[in-house]
Amino acid sequence: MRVLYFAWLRQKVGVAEEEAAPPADVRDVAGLIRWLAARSPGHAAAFADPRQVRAAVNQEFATPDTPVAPGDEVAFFPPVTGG
Amino acid sequence: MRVLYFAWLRQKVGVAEEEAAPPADVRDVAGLIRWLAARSPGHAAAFADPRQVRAAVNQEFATPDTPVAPGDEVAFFPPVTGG
Amino acid sequence: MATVRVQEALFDLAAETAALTAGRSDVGAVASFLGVCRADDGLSAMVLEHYPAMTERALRRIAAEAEARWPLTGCTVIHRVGRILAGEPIVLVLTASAHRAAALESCAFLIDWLKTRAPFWKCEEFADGERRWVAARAEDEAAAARWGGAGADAPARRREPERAAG
Amino acid sequence: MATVRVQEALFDLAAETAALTAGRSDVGAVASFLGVCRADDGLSAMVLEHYPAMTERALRRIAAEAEARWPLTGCTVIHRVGRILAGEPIVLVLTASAHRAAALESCAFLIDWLKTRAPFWKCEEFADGERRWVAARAEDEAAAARWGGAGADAPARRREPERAAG
Repeated sequence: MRVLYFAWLRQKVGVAEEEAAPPADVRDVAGLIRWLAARSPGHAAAFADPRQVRAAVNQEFATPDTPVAPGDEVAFFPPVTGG
Repeated sequence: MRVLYFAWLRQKVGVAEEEAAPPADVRDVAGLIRWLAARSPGHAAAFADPRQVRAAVNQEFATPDTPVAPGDEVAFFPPVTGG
Repeated sequence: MATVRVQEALFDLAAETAALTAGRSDVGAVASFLGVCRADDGLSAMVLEHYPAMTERALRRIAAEAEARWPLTGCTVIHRVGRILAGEPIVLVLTASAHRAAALESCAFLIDWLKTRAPFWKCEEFADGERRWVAARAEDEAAAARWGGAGADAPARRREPERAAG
Repeated sequence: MATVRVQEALFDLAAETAALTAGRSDVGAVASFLGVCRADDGLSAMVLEHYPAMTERALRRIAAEAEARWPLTGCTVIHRVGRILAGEPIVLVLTASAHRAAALESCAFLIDWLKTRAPFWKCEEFADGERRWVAARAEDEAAAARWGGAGADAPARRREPERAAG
């Protein structure tokens, strides 16, 4: 599974992307966040306020219950501010 | 009094402007229209359908009861179609 | 202070847009509306007639009304007159503001009001030689009326067409 | 078919407008929105980050949604990324139609949706060296929500920020 970080989530985690192989009981976006947050203090800081975090699975906006599986591209980022 | 005509009113009357000296009992736009309409068949045709006629007195949109007086510039035209 | 012009010449969209933002650091949004002469039903050109002594004054009032209603950093209205070929631009409205809502709303307001409150008349010329004065559209009155208020040119009077000058 | 581009380079407003009307006789109205980088509070530049694999797809969907809702003859969305200096343009939305309501409304729709549904993030750079990520604004969500419907990027989900990815 490829995990991408954008904007201040990237800065807090410290990398723009990483490979991740969560255990089988990580089945959705919410589970993946809990698992990633335990990886490092940087990860923990990035996911500290879930209200500020948005996700996409395979380039589609996702919700906490969106399923994730090996081979997916999962991205985490703050609410968008373009335009 | 200077009377101006625009668009198809100008074409029906046959002139773009003319001097007019209506009698003293012509006191407002409605009265002026009645008086002008009797001037020629062209004038009568121009004012035949009052719903299609708009007026301005001294470059301000006017209503039938707007007063008119010697020295005024009174314009008649169809509803505007700019933009 | 709005820029208002009535002219026969074509206008330069990029130059007019640049003029609204040049030397300013507080412009976040520029909205524009460009009206173009369509070639419907074999139309080849339009002749735009106006009432010179009144038209520019009406445009200035419409622009001042927009500036009173929205916090604009600038506003430009250019309306062409004379003969305009199919495909050519007729009118340009540009509004600039710090934020997008003011720019977008005032731009829509200006073109809606222009259509119903500024003394211009269009005569269509067709390829077969026919000439036809364009009739005012009820939906233009409705579009202008949704902005409410006592507007640039006594809209309260203009809303009673059955009485006007009758 | 909409024109959608994500690019670092500046864009040419006049050329993009001309491209929407070139060779057509059915365009009566072109509305545009130009977003510009303001120099608020000593801001000197912005860095626009995006998610390349997702951003252009999101823009295409937003443009397709506009084309489905309004009878447009054309539609262009150009969003810049990378470092943008104060005073420079950030985004251009152009919509063309036979009539003005479709052009004006779809232009407002596109910029409202872009602000809340397209994966771009702005980091502000100030003259004193400070760097600050721009926070999303509740009023942008409200502006997008007024257009209703199931939009370009699952807005029904995005409207529940307290649950999203939580």
